[in-house]
Amino acid sequence: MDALILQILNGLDKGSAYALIALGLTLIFGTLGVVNFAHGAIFMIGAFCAVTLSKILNLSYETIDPNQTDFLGNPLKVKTPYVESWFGPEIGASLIDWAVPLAIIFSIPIMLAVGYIMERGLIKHFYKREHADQILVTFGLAIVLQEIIKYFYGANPIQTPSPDALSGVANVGAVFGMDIVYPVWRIVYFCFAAVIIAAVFSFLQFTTFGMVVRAGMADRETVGLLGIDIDRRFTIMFGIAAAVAGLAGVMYTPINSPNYHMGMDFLVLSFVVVVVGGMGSLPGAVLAGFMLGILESFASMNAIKSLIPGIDQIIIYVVAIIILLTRPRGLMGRKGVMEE
Amino acid sequence: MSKSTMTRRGVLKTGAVAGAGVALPTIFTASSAAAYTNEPTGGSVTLGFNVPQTGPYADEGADELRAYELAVEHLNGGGDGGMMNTFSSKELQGNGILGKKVEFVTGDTQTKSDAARASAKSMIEKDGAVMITGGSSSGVAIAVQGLCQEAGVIFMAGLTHSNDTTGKDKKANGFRHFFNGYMSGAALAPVLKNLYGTDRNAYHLTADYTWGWTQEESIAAATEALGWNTVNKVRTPLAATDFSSYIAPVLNSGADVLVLNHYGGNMVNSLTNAVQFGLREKIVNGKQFEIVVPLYSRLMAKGAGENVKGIHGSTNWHWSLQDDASKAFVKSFGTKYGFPPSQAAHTVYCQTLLYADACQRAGTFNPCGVAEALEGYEFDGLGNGKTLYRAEDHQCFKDVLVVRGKENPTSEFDLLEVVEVTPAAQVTYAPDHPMFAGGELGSCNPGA
Amino acid sequence: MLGLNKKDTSLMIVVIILTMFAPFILNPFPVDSAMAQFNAGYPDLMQRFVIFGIFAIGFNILFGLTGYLSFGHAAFLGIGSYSVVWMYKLLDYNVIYGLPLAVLTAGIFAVAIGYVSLRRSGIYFSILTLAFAQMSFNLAYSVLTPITNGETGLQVYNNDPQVLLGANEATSPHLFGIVMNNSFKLDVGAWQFTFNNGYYFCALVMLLVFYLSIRIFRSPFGLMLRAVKSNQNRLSYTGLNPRPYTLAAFVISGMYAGLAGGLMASMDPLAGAERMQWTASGEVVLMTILGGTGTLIGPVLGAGFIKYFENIFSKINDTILHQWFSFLPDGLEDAVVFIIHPFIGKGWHLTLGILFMLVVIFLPGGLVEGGQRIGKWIKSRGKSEDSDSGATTEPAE
Amino acid sequence: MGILEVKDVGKRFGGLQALGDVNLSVKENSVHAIIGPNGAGKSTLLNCLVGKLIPDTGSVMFDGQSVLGRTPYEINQMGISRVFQTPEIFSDLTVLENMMIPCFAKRDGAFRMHAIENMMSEAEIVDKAEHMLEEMNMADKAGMHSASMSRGDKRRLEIAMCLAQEPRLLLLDEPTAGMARADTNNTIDLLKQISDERDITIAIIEHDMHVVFSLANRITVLAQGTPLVEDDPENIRGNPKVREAYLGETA
Repeated sequence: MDALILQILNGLDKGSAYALIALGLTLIFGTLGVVNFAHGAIFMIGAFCAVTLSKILNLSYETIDPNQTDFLGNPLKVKTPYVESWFGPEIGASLIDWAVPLAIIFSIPIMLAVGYIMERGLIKHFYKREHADQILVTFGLAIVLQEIIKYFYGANPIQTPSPDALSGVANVGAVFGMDIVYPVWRIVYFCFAAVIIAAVFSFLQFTTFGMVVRAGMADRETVGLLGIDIDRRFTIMFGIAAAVAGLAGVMYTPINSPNYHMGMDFLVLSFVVVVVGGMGSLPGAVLAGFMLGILESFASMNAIKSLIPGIDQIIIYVVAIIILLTRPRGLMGRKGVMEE
Repeated sequence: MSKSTMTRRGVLKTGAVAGAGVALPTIFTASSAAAYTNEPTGGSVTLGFNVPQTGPYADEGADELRAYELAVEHLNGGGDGGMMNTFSSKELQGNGILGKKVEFVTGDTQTKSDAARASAKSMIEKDGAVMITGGSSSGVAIAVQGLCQEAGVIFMAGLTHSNDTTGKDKKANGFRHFFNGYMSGAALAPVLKNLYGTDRNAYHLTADYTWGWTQEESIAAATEALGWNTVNKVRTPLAATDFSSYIAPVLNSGADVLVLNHYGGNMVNSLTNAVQFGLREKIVNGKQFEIVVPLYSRLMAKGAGENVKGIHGSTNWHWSLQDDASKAFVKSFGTKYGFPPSQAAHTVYCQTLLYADACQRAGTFNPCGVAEALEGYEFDGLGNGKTLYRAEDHQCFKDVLVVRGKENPTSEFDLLEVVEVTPAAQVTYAPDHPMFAGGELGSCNPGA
Repeated sequence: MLGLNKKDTSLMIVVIILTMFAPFILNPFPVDSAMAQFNAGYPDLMQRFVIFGIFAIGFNILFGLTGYLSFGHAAFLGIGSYSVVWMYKLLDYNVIYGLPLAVLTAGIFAVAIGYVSLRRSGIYFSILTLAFAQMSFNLAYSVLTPITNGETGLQVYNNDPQVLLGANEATSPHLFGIVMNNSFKLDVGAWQFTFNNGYYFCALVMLLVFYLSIRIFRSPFGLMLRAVKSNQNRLSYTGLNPRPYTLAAFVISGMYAGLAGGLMASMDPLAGAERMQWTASGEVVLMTILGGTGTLIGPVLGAGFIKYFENIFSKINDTILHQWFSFLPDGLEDAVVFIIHPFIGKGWHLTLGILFMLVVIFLPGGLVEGGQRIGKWIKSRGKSEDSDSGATTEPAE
Repeated sequence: MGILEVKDVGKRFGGLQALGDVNLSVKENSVHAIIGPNGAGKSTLLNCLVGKLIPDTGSVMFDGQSVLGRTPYEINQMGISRVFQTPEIFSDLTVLENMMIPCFAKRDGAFRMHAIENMMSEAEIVDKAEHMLEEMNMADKAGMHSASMSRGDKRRLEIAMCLAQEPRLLLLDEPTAGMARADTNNTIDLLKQISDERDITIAIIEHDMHVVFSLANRITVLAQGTPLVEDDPENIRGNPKVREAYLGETA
């Protein structure tokens, strides 16, 4: 029983990342009709926002400590971060400690800008082009983005820890009188994802802006005829989608050390998630994200693995095939979307 | 089966028939002009450095490439000479190899067997490389080793840790300086016994491909010999990034040691996840829970950051070693690039020197001559103490380091500390050891 | 000629000439010159050009004609390779047993995967094919290791049965004694040209399947496939069942992929699981779009383009750059090398990514459109002189 | 017995009764018009006839055989061709290629693997397609890219494609919708000619009374998913129920 609950928690956690990426992907597809293969790269850029902020906070000046030697036998240069000398060692150290949560603030304007520039500079010219062309150009962009990151940060994963206060584990089972410990940061990640998802949905549901966008998603031409500048709103939606993926990336960094190709790792999975959810359906994307996350976790349980060897390698794809064959347009897809 | 002896004759025959029609041909595989593949005829000799330049091991590949460039510089008489000064053999003069200037070509393995073979082939076919070296994973090493055997050039393996490279898949033209899974187990076992006792329950998480399996087999055998009990061996997909669903079952499994048979990104993530789940603080069966990472590298330790502190593993070499050879190498590498070399850089540097020295001693670049010079060769002064290139399987036998993640690193490179240097005798095994059985070295192939 | 119209015949002749003289065309620079780095006329790369050409030609029969975008064709490539290597292991190194089997096995898998996947269209179809291919890859890499030899890749061991192996038979892939690895080199002045058995074998196979693909494009079947892409609704209301047509196209393109995979193993007797990964499937999609979807020659051009960058640009390193620019003053030389450095060697991905974007932005029809534009430009230059003269005479009338 | 017999056909979409107990009999070689206000269920009925929708109740018999449960292409092969409201042609292909497809469908059935022959060397098919184009006065457009034609020409091509299959029943779904007067008249003339010259039954769904009364010799009026009347045109003209249905709708 405990094991099952743990795996559900793991699934929700994996699902959070899938759902957040798929949500952005679906937003872009639903509003702009663009198949964006660079969305994984946006997630990766978000993660590297956190890395960058932590590097900025760690910018140091060097003092020479004659008592210690470095690897060449020269006197060791001891590095002290500037923030520690400006704000005192305690505040400075806690600033560095809290780099990842701070990066949320830092990353939002950056991600919005990245989204805006991408849409205005490139994607805009591809609305009327075939999906194949969109795939090629966004795939090219994804490669370029990740190679740029690799050029500056290298290929090795870069550790970006969570704040000490949020590291460690918590007993989540205490409420039910059970003993289930789970990493604090993973709980934070899931809650964060839930908040973001709720925010996006309420934005679309309850604001005029959101209503226009939803109307535009349903029938772009008619909304355009009403004299509403739908393109501008869609551009903003692209920025929001980028911000959602970026934030997912920022918060993901303590879970797994980010590297330059993490975007590609998530790209294929998030496409599967979007399609299983149904092209163009936001609730579908979220539902499919969590569902696949949980099923993936279950499949990696020893009992199930010993029953069907290798099931954890293919579970996502098996589920995708079964769902697409039983529900032609995924879980919640609309008819006629991306069926040509 | 006696087909290997027939090979060359068949090739010769068809080659000659095919060649007869064209005027002035020099035939690649069967020429009377060249005694072996890519015999250097001018004033220079070309070596092929085939390392991962893209993909997850790109940084390791870049470090290997730095070491290769350094080795070439030293061979050609540039720089401070590095380990050429400490190497027990004094054949190398700093005037290239056999008086020929050393040149090199580079390629990208992409950590894929196909791409690695394509890259190696282009070095052999286009650039006339007489030796191929490099790589950062066992799949690639075995694939390229097979290719070099067919093409008739020497392969000096880079970082490859699978038992198969010099076991089931060993080849007469291939040589490995790096240690392997069995040696990791043999080196770690006594240290683990001292630290954690003989009554332990180990849980293995293993990358689900051949390298992972051979390491799992080796470590499990070595620890079981101590009296440890293996609770479970769980295979994890290569593509996995989040290991939480594999770590969670460890919590209630009754295990008190977790062995992570992972490398690269897999290892960084699985270790990070294991620490996240509080395994380090856990007390099981009244004992402190421990994590072991049998194959360590500094670059991986860097990726995992804080999480490696106090975690034991084994490594081929580490820059903090204080023997003359290691110091000379660190100095010459560090002066040129500004940071200490990784174990991958060390092994490929050694491989290059060993190859050059073997050519020099054999007086030829002919793969058969070089192989003969390397087989059973004993040397010292390359940072691992006294070392033997065993003739039976072309594996180097040398001391293995047991290391631990350092608690208080003084710099970003100072992540591991050497706990013990396990002497070579303790990690030596018989050539027909069951974990290495099934393969055949064959006979050396000079190509032509 | 051979049932082709005039235009197709001349295209076929051009392709024949290009492939037959490829060892010359691809080696335009003398061996010892600095530009020799750009020579592509060595056996392995030439073989790859035609093998991936075959793969892309086949893919184009499905994607270019019917518009069904498969993201899982690499699975058939891998299946083809494994079939051939297994034949080496069981029988002997003659490729004559393996290649037909590769096509057949790939065809069987294509029938099964296609039958299921083609129940859906559009991106749903793409994801179904992707799912099947990724399943094949993941299993081949791990659980199916007894069949595929996993990470290491399937290869021939000395203790394999090889029941047909004769006493004097070659121990590398051959066709009735013609050993694929063998080549002869022709030295002409400073140039060296390599003629490789394997390349010519692949080239002949490619010409055959290229011819076949022209015939398919021009056949009633090809017409139906284009009709599927154009308007599937109209097709059903015209009494035609789209499903068997698309399935046939899927199976044919799967068999092409199997053949390409088989040829890869015929040139190099090793079958790695990475051949089936989604990146490999993506690569053939990129090749086809880059060259020109739905055109006859486009996919082959796209395949050549990508393989050239992968194999040539990844091998350029700083040392070579310094050699090239050594004529510049020292400071300038370093600056030039510094600027070019990110795009070569380990940066070849970056160059490729940028080129993808440039091609798709400026040449929506792919490289073929680039060729057409150049052709038109040359023609219009010729014509503009005529029309200029026409324009000047007009007022006089 | 008519060539097409619709009996008690009903169809629901969720809570909406789109069709309820529709009975219809189309006589061989007649021109039968089905008219009715918007939302009367005309298109739903048509979709039930061609296999796009399966009715919940009732039966549809064509020439004594049930069409229910058959796919569109099977029904087409039985001899029913359909012309769509907006012309459905193969817009990536040339006009001649468009014409050839139904000719192949007629000769070879729903599927035939002829992958090696050159389609242009199939003299029989090419001749028939060219002949058909000539008959429709479109021979000059044979090599044209069909997407670049005018809407009227697209309609003409679509009808020609249907006729090339020599169907026994031609279904037209508002064939003149959105057309200019001149094009409409041309289409009327074309359909008249077809009806006069060929051994064919035509069923037409139409809004435009001008078209209906110019062509039809039998009319069914649908309202709210059920047939109101079925009669000859002159009787329909004066029928108060029909007027009410239409005026009620327009008012």
